[in-house]
Amino acid sequence: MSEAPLDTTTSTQATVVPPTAQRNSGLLSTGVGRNLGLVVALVVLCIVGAVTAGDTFATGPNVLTILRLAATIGVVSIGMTFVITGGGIDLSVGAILALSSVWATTLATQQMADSYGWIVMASTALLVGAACGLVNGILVAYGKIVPFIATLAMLAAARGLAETISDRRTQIVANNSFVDFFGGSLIGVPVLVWIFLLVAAAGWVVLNRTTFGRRTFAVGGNAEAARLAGIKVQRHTAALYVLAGLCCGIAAVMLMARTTTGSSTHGQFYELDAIAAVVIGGTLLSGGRGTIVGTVFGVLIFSTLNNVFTLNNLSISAQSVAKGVIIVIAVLLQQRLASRTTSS
Amino acid sequence: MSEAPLDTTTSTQATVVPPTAQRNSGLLSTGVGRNLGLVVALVVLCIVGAVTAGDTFATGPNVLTILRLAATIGVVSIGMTFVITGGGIDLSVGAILALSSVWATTLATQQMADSYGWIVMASTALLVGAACGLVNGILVAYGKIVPFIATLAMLAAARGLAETISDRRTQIVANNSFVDFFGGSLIGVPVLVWIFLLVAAAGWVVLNRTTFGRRTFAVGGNAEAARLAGIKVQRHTAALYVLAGLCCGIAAVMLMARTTTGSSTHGQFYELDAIAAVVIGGTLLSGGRGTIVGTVFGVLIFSTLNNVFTLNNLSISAQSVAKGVIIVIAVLLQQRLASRTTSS
Amino acid sequence: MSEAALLTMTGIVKEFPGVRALDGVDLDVRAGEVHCLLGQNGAGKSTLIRVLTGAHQPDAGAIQIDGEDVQLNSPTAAIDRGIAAIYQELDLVPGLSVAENIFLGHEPSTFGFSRRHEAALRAREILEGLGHGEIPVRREVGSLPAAGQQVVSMARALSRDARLIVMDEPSAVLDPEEVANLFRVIKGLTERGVAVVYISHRLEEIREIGDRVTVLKDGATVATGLDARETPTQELIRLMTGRSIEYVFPPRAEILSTAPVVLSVEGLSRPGEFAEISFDVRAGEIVGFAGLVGSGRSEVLETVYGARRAATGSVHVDGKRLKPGRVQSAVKAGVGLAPEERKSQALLMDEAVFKNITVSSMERFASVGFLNRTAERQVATQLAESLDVRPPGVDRPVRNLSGGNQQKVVLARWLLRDCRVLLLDEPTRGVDVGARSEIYALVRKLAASGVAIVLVSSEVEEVLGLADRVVVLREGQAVHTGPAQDIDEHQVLDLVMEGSSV
Amino acid sequence: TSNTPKADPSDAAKTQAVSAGKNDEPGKKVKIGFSAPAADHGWMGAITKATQAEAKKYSDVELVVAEGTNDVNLQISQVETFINQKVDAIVLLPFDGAALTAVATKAMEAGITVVNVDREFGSPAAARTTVLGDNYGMGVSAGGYVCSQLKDKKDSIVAEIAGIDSLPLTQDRSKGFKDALAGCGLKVNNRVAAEFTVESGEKAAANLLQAAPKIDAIWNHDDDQGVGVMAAIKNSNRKDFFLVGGAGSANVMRDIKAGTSLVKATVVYPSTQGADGVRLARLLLQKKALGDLVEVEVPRKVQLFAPVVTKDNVDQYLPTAFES
Ligand SMILES: Nc1ncnc2c1ncn2[C@@H]1O[C@H](COP(=O)(O)OP(=O)(O)OP(=O)(O)O)[C@@H](O)[C@H]1O
Ligand SMILES: Nc1ncnc2c1ncn2[C@@H]1O[C@H](COP(=O)(O)OP(=O)(O)OP(=O)(O)O)[C@@H](O)[C@H]1O
Ligand SMILES: [Mg+2]
Ligand SMILES: [Mg+2]
Repeated sequence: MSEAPLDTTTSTQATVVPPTAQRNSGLLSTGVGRNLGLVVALVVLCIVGAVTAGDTFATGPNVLTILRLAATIGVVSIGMTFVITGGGIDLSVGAILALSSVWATTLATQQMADSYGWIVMASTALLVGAACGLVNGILVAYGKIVPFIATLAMLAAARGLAETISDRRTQIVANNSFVDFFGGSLIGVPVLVWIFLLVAAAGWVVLNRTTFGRRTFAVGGNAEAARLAGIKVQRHTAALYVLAGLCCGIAAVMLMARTTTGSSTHGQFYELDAIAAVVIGGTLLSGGRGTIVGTVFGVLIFSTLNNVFTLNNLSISAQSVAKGVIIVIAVLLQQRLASRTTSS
Repeated sequence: MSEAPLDTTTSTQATVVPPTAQRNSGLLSTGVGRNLGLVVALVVLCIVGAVTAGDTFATGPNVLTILRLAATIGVVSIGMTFVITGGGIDLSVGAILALSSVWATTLATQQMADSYGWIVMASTALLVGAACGLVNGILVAYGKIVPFIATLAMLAAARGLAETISDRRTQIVANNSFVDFFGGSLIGVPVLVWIFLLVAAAGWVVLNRTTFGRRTFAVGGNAEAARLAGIKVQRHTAALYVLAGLCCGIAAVMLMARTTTGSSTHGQFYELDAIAAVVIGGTLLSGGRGTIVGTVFGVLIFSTLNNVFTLNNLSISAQSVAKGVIIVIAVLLQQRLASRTTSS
Repeated sequence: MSEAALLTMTGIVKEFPGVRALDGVDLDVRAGEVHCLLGQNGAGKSTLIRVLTGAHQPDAGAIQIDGEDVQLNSPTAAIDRGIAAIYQELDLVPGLSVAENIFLGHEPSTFGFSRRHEAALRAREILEGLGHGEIPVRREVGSLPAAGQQVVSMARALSRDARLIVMDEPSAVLDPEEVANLFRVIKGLTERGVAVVYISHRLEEIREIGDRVTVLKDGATVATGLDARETPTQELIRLMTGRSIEYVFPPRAEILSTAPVVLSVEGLSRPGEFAEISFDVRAGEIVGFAGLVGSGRSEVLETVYGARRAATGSVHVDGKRLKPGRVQSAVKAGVGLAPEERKSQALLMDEAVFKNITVSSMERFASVGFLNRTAERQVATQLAESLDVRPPGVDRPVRNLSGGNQQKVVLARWLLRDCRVLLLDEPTRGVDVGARSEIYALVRKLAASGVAIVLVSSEVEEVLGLADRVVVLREGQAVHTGPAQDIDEHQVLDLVMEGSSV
Repeated sequence: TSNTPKADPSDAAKTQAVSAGKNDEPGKKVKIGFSAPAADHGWMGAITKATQAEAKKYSDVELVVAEGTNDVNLQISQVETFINQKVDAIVLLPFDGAALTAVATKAMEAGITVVNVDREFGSPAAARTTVLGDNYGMGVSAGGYVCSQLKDKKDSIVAEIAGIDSLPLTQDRSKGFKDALAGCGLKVNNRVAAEFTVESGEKAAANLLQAAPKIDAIWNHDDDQGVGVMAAIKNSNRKDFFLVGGAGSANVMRDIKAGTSLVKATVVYPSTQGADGVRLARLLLQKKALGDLVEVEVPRKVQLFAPVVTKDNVDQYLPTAFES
């Protein structure tokens, strides 16, 4: 199977490696090869949007709408990228998000927020998220429970806890400064979008430019080798889940600002959406290979898709059928292009 | 991690393989080691049930209820076991089930059923299921789309189609002979349970006693090696998804009998439930190792859990918290016991 | 031996992204002969084999069997033509039993139901034929040690009554005893008229078993039909490498008894693997471990390193005790391990070469956690060149390197991390003669710079040639410890074999 | 929300056309956006279908329907998209009223008429008018009926099969039920929750019937999941209790009429709220008043009534009930 891309190649150089070849394999490893496919997919989608609903689609506000939609799930997906690249998976992101949002909007928290400012709510959300992530991490890394099961358990537990705490009532964010700050804009771009960009940028740097990121690839690619190479595999794995949890906390803050509420129903199916975005982006579910850029594209593709659908007033059932078909086409497209770029 | 077996070997002659090492790992390979843990988990669960709600829990009818509820998801999980052992995953099981149930209960089908008997409805369901599975298989094996994405697309598409066909109405099964047959009992045991037992038994035989089954391990464990051994990896992979689809078709028939309806809302979350049961059972998500017995236990554990909760009149929120905790405990228990049995 | 060519390959070309692995290779094999394939790491041997077995499709060239042109467009096609192979990288399914692995793809079955009993019986026969009746046919292959797995893939190749069997460095994992065993089997095959294509970097093996030799260089045939016994070694080496190499071990430096003991191991034991192992290594000293496969050498190293937890005993580095079962504390103390199985234990297959080299010394290239990739590349490139990793260029994924070159990458990783103690397990496995002598020189140089080195090798010659002191293991017991000069190959072999049941 | 799956729009039309009068005559063209939660259960599907059908009846109405979703984040962006699209009005059945208040307000500020359906916003400024079901009232009605049947048996066992438990509206219904029962000294002895789907109904009921060996009355929140509940009851051949439905699907009403089944009553909760929403939006945009009201403006809030249907009054409701 893995050969398909290889066999399509025709180079004329002798054994000595031509520089182009090097760049190619470099390209592929940095995932740009795959991303080209994604760019095309996204562009095609935009063209469709512009053609079918140009007057609205191409407008600035609409673009911002798409970005705002992408922001929350985007932040979650960045965290997910780390976990998956590290050879794991996190099904509990949506639930953790819900729990964080609920915890950060309880009466107690909001009263503190009144005296000490919204930072209290924000940090509560981040803390709760990170804490849940830590539990995940400990269960997986030290308890040696399959990530799928450990985080599935966390999913159930976190949602249940969120419902208990909120008594299944939607909790309104009273603190206006919070809503004003996160709901507002900077130089015409919503704060939510800024946060997404920041998290994505940070994620990219960490994954591609730091020892932590490098270790993540090692742990995900070959845990035993990483261990024998002197990497603290268990601690690192745990750290990855904490990171994911933290991202959920951030996403919770964003969703609280967007909806002015905390609720145990927030973030439903985010696990599937996030994983889908990550995998479509070109990160290997089996670990060892991950790309933040790809993930960002994956998220954008999905939210653009939703926007185009709404604009075109498709019948709802037709929408999900179309969605399925489009996903397949996008991936096929991306693969073909990816394999193209790998051959000089 | 992979050392567990190592630590136990005692070699007494200069041969490449220490004789004593075999018995243990033999145990492990047949999965009995793991299953022991599952048995214990299930037993503990039953004890809890008997203690907290003995009068009702221990009764025959209640046991049958548990089994009836386990039957449908159980059949789906058997199919899932094959796909996962073969190195894939199928997120579309629930949607396929829904589509099959809807297709098999359309006016057209039911009219044919009136003239030719319920076999028409049953076979329609199976056919639709297998067909969807075939599409999955082709996308994954020949389209080389990551299983997660391909089946996610199918999930969206199949549900959408089901909604379109049923126009989102709950389609009542008019054909009484159908309901009577599948809703009935044989020697005191519901037909649904019989079907589950049959599918499970067949699944066990196929996976452990036929070349198809053993090759499934090869395809999932080391696709390249399988290819070099002359196995048609692609065709085999496709076949696995067809099998899973078929199981969904069977499950659809069972659900139609249980609820006397076909509906696009059937089988929600079955993908997660099934995967959870399979993985808890001890099948490796990464493929190459799978156990039907384990899966059956996994299914039973979950449905018993549900039953015990309801008997104790637990609130849904409390249930999900408890569920999370219990899953973790069960898995830890099972691991400890597994490693126990492997060390002489 | 018939003169008629059973197999003829002409002008085979195979390209990978940016690499022309095969650039017009010619090969002709006669029935009943052992045809040896020689070439440096990366010369294209394995690739040629994979073309022959239908695993790769050639971009150009013709293949003839019994004089008729054939298209081997899938493994099945090759199998049907009676071609079987033992691949360089183990190609087994860990989750399946020994018997199932042996008959994978042609299981004895009726109506799709596998006849497991028959499979077990036939598997045992084959294994006994290989002199390894002790391998339990029902045991999961994943739980077998490297050597055991090697035997299984041999058995698999034999399980199809093939006319041509290809063996890609089968002896790399094997010790002298096993190799002798293998040769017995090969002789049996050739007597039955089966042709064998044999790949190895150990010339002495070629001399013993081979009939004719074909030499590859940079993906092209540079010589073919050479007589395996007569052709002088220097000639072969020159053909392979294009230069002549003094295939001798570098001279030992005198170790002063005053040199400080860096690594000291006392009464180390792991039930079932080894017992009461004690030895000291002084700065600048090389201690070699000889022993049969399964004698527990790797376990000793891995335990010293903390990858396995010692049941009893202690390990001290520079007088400080290492926490048992803690790789971290060993690494902190400056211990490095180049493990035995590069693919599963050492390499990040999909990562670039330079990342694989620097993974254990990242801190050196990092400031507050940020990596300086240019510096990384530079250093890695230098090392790769000094070890002659080919093709050059440290950006390609390790997966795409040839077996021997992968081994060099593993070595480079630990050369980069300047250790106090270096544990080398089979450091030259699958490495060609040229690189071999470079590695020997390097190891010596390291020692000279004051590093304490422990060397495990299945090649007694290597242990004796390189080490200052030798420890001989048998069934996990140290049966001899002493200066390398005071003992010769035969004595070691006697010690090693003694009481071993075969 | 409520139970009425698959309302047949033509029926809905019949009932309301009466009051519509000349309001139905075509006026200026209006573009209305509609967004609702995912149709993961019968009633939601019905709401959307009824809404679309209603819109079709008016040549001057163009309805834009967004994909149903339970992700408030997505639903918010759908409303934003409507704003970008410059629709004239938005009929919004929010997954969570509070969560969509902000964006709805934004729409109002953008000069778009927002009609809030079934799940109420947090602020009156977020919608011009609101069409509400009465979930608490539903519970009260159901509880009241149970009381009337069991008033003399104080020790009787009452069970409840709720809908999706994480939804506030389910809480409201259960609260109403509980309060009403308390009025006659009864309480909910066993409570299970399903997910408004037939399958979940069967599962919940099957377990419930095991949990409670003796039951006198069951209230099932939703007639769509009720189909599953009945299947489970049939399977257990229990007859020791009577069942109160919630929806008023035609076949349930027929059963009530025939008096053969265990279902003795059901509580109506119309699935035509969305359709009403479209009508109101149109009237508002075309500056028309609600017929039969002296008032010249469309009212701020319309709350629908949740009557109990029994053998005695079933004939009055059967014609407008929906087929399931
Ligand atoms: N899948 C691949 N993709 C790209 N290049 C490859 C691939 N496989 C092999 N190569 C390249 O082809 C050349 C020949 O590799 P091959 O494995 O045949 O060498 P070899 O003769 O077997 O060396 P060794 O003795 O070390 O096994 C090497 O340069 C290697 O890098
Ligand atoms: N994965 C394993 N499972 C079971 N037993 C093992 C495993 N690996 C090694 N052993 C056993 O541990 C002992 C030592 O194994 P190993 O072959 O590594 O020794 P060695 O001397 O290093 O041989 P080699 O020359 O292959 O390195 C042997 O008894 C072997 O059978
Ligand atoms: Mg090779
Ligand atoms: Mg070893």
